[in-house]
Amino acid sequence: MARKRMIQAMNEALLEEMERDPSIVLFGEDVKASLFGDTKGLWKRFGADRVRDTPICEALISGMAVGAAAAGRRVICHMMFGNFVYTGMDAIANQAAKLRYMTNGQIKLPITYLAVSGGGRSAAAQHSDAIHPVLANLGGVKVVMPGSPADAKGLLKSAIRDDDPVFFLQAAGRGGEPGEVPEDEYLIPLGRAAIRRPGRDLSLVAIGAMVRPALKAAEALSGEGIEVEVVDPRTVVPLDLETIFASVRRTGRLVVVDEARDTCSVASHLAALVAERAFDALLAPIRRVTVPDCCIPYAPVLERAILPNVEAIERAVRETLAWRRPA
Amino acid sequence: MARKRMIQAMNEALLEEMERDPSIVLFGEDVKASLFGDTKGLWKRFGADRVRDTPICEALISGMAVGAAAAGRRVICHMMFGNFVYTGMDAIANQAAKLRYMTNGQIKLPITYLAVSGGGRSAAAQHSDAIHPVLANLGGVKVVMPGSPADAKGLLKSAIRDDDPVFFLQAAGRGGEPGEVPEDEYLIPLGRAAIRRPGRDLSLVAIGAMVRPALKAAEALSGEGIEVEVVDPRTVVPLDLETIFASVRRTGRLVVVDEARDTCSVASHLAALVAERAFDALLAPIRRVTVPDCCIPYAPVLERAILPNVEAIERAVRETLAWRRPA
Amino acid sequence: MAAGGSNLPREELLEMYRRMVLIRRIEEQLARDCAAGKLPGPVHLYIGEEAVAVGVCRHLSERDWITSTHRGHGHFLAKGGDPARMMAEIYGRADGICGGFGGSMHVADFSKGIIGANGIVGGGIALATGAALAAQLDGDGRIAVAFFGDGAANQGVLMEALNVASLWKLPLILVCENNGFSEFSPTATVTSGSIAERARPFGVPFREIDGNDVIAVWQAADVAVRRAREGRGPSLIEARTYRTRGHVEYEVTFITEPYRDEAEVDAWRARDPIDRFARRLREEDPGVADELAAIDAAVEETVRAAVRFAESSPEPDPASARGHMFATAP
Amino acid sequence: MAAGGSNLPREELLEMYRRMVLIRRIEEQLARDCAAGKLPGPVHLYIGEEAVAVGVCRHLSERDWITSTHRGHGHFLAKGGDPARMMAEIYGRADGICGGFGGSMHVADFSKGIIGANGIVGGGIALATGAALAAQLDGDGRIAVAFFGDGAANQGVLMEALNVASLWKLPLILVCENNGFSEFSPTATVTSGSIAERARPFGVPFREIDGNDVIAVWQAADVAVRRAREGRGPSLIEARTYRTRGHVEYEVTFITEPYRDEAEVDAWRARDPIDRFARRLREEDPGVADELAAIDAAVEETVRAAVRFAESSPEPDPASARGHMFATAP
Ligand SMILES: Cc1ncc(C[n+]2csc(CCOP(=O)(O)OP(=O)(O)O)c2C)c(N)n1
Ligand SMILES: Cc1ncc(C[n+]2csc(CCOP(=O)(O)OP(=O)(O)O)c2C)c(N)n1
Ligand SMILES: [Mg+2]
Ligand SMILES: [Mg+2]
Repeated sequence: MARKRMIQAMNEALLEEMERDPSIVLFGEDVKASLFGDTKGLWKRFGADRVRDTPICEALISGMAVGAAAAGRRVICHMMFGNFVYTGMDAIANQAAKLRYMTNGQIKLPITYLAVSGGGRSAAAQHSDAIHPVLANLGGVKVVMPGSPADAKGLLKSAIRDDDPVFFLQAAGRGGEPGEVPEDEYLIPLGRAAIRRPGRDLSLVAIGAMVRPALKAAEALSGEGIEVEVVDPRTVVPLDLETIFASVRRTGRLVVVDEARDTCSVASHLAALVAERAFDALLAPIRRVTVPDCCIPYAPVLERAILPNVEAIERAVRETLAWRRPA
Repeated sequence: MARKRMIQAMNEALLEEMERDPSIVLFGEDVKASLFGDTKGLWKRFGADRVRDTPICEALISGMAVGAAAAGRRVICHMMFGNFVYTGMDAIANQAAKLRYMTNGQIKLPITYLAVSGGGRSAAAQHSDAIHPVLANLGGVKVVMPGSPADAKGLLKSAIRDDDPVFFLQAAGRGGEPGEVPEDEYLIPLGRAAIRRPGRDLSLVAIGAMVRPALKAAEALSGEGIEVEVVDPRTVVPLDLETIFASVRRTGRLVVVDEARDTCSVASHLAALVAERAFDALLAPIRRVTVPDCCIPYAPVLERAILPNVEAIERAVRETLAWRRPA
Repeated sequence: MAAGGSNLPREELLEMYRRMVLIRRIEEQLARDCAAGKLPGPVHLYIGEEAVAVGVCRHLSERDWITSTHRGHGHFLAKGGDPARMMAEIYGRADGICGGFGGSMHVADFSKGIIGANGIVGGGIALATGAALAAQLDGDGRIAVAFFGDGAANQGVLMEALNVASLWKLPLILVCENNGFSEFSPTATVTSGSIAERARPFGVPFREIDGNDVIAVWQAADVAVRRAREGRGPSLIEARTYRTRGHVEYEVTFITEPYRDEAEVDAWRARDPIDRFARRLREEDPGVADELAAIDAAVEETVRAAVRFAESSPEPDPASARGHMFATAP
Repeated sequence: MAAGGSNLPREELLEMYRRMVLIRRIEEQLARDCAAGKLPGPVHLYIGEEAVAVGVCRHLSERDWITSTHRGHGHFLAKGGDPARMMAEIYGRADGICGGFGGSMHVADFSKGIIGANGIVGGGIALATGAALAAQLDGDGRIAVAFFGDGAANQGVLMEALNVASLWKLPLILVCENNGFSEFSPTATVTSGSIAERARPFGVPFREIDGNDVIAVWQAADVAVRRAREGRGPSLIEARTYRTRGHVEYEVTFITEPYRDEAEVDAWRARDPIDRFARRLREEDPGVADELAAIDAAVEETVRAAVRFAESSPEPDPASARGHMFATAP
């Protein structure tokens, strides 16, 4: 184990995988300079053929990824900010998510789309959307949201080796968060949730960047004798329902934390799944800690008021535990 | 009252509103020829200034709508098929949904985006997506989904007069469905659900094109003494939660029918809302009748196997009613 | 025999003729099938434009890539796709080239380099650019061709592709089939200036050609293909042509006012690419008539066999409807 | 006094000078504020490019529309936006022009025709086209101007806008600020051929000009604005300029390797648009020196006042964070 920052872990994963598989080509805007640091050094190491700076043209590059993958390459396509995925949405929603299905499985589309997603840095509305619910609804793309550097590395390696289009969403502005990362090579499979902290009183499912505040809240609540089980799905497509259902069946209570706008969020979807398939285990209403249905504002004081945080999570947990069926 | 087809009702709404408000400009691809019939005759009536055929360039036209609205026009922008909204997604998600918020409410953006949405006509994956969950998650656009010709007319008129970006989604291929439409002018407000059929045993919330099969299922079930209450939200943003919660509180059971892919669907979101805020009233798990997380296939036999239908609705209702808490 | 002084070998000329006739007859069959209500989904026929697909694809091997459009049967067949399996696909049958999952707008056969028809206007342009990138990395002289319409040329992605393909010298050929219409809008009402010229500011060579002259297409494609194979970068070809049928079969049921003159259609019918080519072949070599007749007859039989194949194919299994979403299932 | 034989009235010249200096000083203040950690979000400074915004916007009234970029302070101020309220916005304060909801990348003032800065590269182009459509329908001679960078010129929406604006003769001016970089990529590595020439195939008049020469900008804009106001349609201007600061303030903290030569930066500093203009004004009329000094002093005071205003403004009320999503609340 070594202490590494999230973005370093991602950089290692990219490096190792490109080393391992010469069919990989990586492109995107300024991947050579590397704004976030994830693609740093790759251009020097692998050359201008395999690592390409593109012009600013998301519609093209998202589609080029599909064409290059259909033609036999393993592709890593950097979309930079989650909001720019909208700019390249056509090829993602209409081509990447559909081409394999429409052609009856004739091809694989091994594409990893990289983007940062979410707010918290006063980057304002056009650089702060959490885009995973939109992607998850497309059906044809997998969506990975790591909650720690170690996961980031193992999941990114799996994403790259996966034969389907995968969105790897790193929490924006949190590339510097440190964590212990194994030294030896390892993979973390897509679709396998992790129980970050066991607990008997309530299941707290926290997605991506929300894992940290969820753990903090769990820690604080533990001081009061409330034992919360923190579940990190790690990938929202596919979703590891077994682990989540099993946790809810143990605790009887569920709070989901998702840095997405509430309407049609992954939090909503998880709540719906549990309200359908673990209903009998439920002792209390399912709460969501999400972003209200508005944009992400610029001023820090406004942004803080909008984004899920430790206090909001604690409050939701407490209220769920305090809930009593009306007489 | 007069019997009219859905598309006729929409055509009347467009005509009446453009007559009433000379600031309205309408544009889109082939709005003069009018593939679906909704914009038929408008070019002749209002001239080439106010009714404009655009080239095929969804990225531009979705953004032009924002610019023209910001500059004082009331805009109707035809996006044709729901899937082409992805092609014009950037301006919808990053501009239309955000410009008012980002500028602290300096402007209104009175835009009505028209599109058909959903499957059922062997138009295959790239012409059959139900796009309302993606739009609903954006936060900044309203989403209208009429379930009948009368609603289509009244809602479209309200959408056009609304001062915010509104997506008006007509169920693809169902423009020919007839219904009684009032003769005199009327508006149906956004955010007001309708109880299409009262019932005491179960609340069946059906969205847009799903209202018809839901009513058929309710009819059939009624023959067996099962009285289902069919609720049509009419608009998914804003959602009339009061009416839905009240229904669930009366019946204790909920099935949601949504022609969307299941993950992060509006069905999921409604289920989540009820599982949070009407939990104590629930006597059974909440079921969703949705599209599995795949594309819409071409062959009719495949498409029928994927889309929600009367039988699937009946089954979900029966199973929900038959549910007993495990001992 | 070297039609139009083209120096093309006889067998090449006859093969071009055969492919054009094959496309024509298959689509005439589809037109009848559609009128008879036998087709579950919409079909956009390529009738009148066959010379473009054939003149270009004759330069391509199965290892080259093409992307196509909603009007994609011609490209599929010209590139060597199987007519019977295409027919079965459009009929929505299990033996369709896409198992009935795709239909007319998505016929594809990757084993033949056919990335496929596309329901998104302009959608194929980015895919072909990506395939050209893969081909360039493979470094074995493969190339990619994007077919797209004049309407699609107004999608910004064309400019994006011209820019990237030029910067990276991608082996990409952009073939614009200018048939005078975007759906029901005449080109001039929605397209400003010259499409071919849009390549100029990017330093991409371009040519505007008579798309109803298969030899002219063959020759323009020859130059562009060589250039691409030799690593000298992309080209754009604008082929002027015309669809003599509607935008989509059965459009008269919903487009109630005519959007073009019958006289215009007739004028283009008089320039029909197959008739013209056959005439030219016969003029240069009257002896060819028998061979053409034999081709015609063989094609008729291919069409009948395709229909039989499609009709005898079962419907897909509804239990398989979730299809092949993912290669790696969770 | 008529700098460069421009026949511009003296007060116009001095006003251009004043606006350029205002932009410069405000942004120098922002650079210091950023270094001091006073700004919550990122800022992209326009320093070195002031002549473009000023030379164009001097032709515009408050009723004309502009759209801008992530590098938008210059456009905001050139079009008459209030420096104090812009400053408060970038500080994230309640009295900011957008109440602290937008920040640097979204400064906008619709009452002054400023549709606003934009965090989406190329995003303003479609908005300006729409505003031009509205202006055309209004029929009162209003026009719309889209400012965008050389990087943004590679977004396909530019071609789409050229096409529609040309077809409809929209009163639109597309002003490309070619500052040599898309973030950290030199223009030549991501931009093929000439940006200005991209207008040619659409029949849209275009000019490439020295964007560091405010008179040259003014003159080119004069022609384009007249054309637009008279209903003769769109134009494209490519102004060659340079950003002498980084792409974004504080980029050195994450871009660890230099992406351009200091010599190149110095060469462009020597062509600084404000220094050059001031020199020219003084050369042509040595008596102007005092006036320039007075303007400098007044601007300094404006900047200080803006900072005071911004600093004394309260933070926004967290209870208001949901903001003005909808005009018609449910
Ligand atoms: C992104 C997108 N926008 C709109 C459509 C609807 N549409 C289908 S075909 C067509 C016209 C295409 O014109 P062109 O590219 O010239 O091809 P043609 O039909 O003439 O062969 C349109 C607008 C579509 N399929 N995709
Ligand atoms: C759609 C989109 N893609 C990428 C970015 C990230 N980005 C911000 S500025 C920039 C470079 C813009 O270059 P240019 O248009 O030349 O403007 P300049 O910064 O040089 O003024 C990029 C790529 C973005 N903001 N929006
Ligand atoms: Mg066409
Ligand atoms: Mg630049």
